[in-house]
Amino acid sequence: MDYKVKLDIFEGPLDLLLHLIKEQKIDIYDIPIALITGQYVEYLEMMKTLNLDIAGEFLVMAATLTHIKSKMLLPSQETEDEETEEGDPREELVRRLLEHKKYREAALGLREKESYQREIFTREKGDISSVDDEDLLVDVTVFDLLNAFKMVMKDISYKVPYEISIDEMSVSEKQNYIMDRLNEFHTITFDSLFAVMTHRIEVVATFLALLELIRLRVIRIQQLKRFAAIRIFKAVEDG
Amino acid sequence: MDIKKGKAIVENLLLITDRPLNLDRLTEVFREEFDKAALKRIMEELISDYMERNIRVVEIAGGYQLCTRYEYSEWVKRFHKIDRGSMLSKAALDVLSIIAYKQPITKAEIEDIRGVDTSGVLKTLLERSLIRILGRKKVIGRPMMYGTSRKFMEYFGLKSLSDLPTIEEFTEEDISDKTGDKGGIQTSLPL
Amino acid sequence: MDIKKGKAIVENLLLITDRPLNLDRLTEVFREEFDKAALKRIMEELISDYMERNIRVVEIAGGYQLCTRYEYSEWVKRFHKIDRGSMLSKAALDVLSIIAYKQPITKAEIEDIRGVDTSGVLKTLLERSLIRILGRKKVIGRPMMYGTSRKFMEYFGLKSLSDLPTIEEFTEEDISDKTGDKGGIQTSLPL
Repeated sequence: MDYKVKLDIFEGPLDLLLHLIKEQKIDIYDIPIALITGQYVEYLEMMKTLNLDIAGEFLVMAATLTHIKSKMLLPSQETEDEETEEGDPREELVRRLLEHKKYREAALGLREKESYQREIFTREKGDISSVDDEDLLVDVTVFDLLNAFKMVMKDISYKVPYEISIDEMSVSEKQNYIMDRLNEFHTITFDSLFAVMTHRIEVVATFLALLELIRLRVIRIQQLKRFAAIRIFKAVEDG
Repeated sequence: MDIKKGKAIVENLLLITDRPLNLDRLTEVFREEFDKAALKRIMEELISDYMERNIRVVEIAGGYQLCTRYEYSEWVKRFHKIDRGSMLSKAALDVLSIIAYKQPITKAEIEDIRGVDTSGVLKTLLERSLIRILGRKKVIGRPMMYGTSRKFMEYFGLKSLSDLPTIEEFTEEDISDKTGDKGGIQTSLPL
Repeated sequence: MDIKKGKAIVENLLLITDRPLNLDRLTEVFREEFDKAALKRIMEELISDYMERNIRVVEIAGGYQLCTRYEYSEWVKRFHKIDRGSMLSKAALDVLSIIAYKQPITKAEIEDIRGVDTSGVLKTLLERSLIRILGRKKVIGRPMMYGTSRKFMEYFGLKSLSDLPTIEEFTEEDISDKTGDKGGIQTSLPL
């Protein structure tokens, strides 16, 4: 199970905090920490009520806010010296908020460019299938493949590992599995190959099977279009 | 060869290529005829010649390309029933902008700024070839460092990375002129 | 819509398609604006407008298409040659990845892995300086051993060879802690 807050508006705790600060027209350099903490926790409660998974980062931030609040409540040091040493407990949070806000705004700038650029078109790429096989330009390199695999492994790290040996889940068995699916569907995406898998050994075996099939030139790996998913095809179409 | 003929040839080359045509490649083609500086002038003239035309020449992703005019986009879409796929998610844009301005940058550094896990987003961005792996950082664990790709520039219509929208920088003094005790706030506090 | 705007839109459509654009298709797009006869007139005007330009609009295969001018064909061919050469073929990539991961390696060993002759590809890779000869192997026939070059690293944006994502690395970090069964998977890596 992917463990992530699926709220469209708040991508993370910093986003939520920035939202609260903006909504309350609060000076980011002088955050009333008790107020903000209260509202932040309220939001988390709301998420719980809505039965949303609350990602760990939100809870960490709640703890951070509570901690800052308690530090602020401590009787302040009287001498100038000690205050300098102690600093404002909010400082690090403010730094992170500003940093986050900066890239937030940059992202908005990119969004504008994206919207404009989507209305601009250039010449089509020639139909790849009509290109002579020797000249075939593949977009997918072995490096792309390894990167894609690494991402699959990262995803799967959330899942409960089973104690299974490589013998049971042999590479050749996975080769047969891939070929079976290709016989059925003509083409499959790289991701879909791993989507149903729950343990690492199985993923590794499948990836090795994939590499083996590429080596044997039984399958080919391509992107048909820019931005398209990595796709697996049989090297030679039958019938 | 005179500039006029050079321009004419470049127009023909722009027509047949489907990727931005860069000056280095042009310099290779025109070896004996024009050097890089001359070709840059030719490209600039061509861009300005095309101002009056119904299609455009643009500088993008370190190269030049013929493209449609914004005002006709409705018709182009109608003609082609083009589906550009969905726009990038908010999360993807956030991560992209951090990478764009801070490259090379590791996943941990990105997450430090965003405050959330970014594995899924990085995967999507790699799949769409908007970012690429630049190498490994020489720190413990040797994490991958990410940067933007040429496709990133094409996607956003940027000439080069310096074409990125400028962002407002803040200084440490803005936050506080006191040297703070950073120990007060940590990310691993128990609830 | 006036003829002028119609022509401008058609120019944009001609630009993005690489196949001949036929009148029926255009009639569909311009449904409410122009009928087939009007569009035919537009196309004829466009062809004559382009007479003065450096590229052409031609009627071909029952449709219309932008194309290069005959007198520049030498330059187009020259460009194509350079352009083609700038991308690696699938075969070249295969061989390159084998060399990257297994260097130093002989031609016979590469062919053993790929199952096909690689003379042509090796020649191309050497010409493009992506690989280099590391020496000769001390076996019968003393065959050349190949390895990747500095240009290889530039081409793929690698800082050093240790930046290559390796399969060993995936297997180690991803399964060692869970199963302790490293050797079982690493035995016969196809790369």
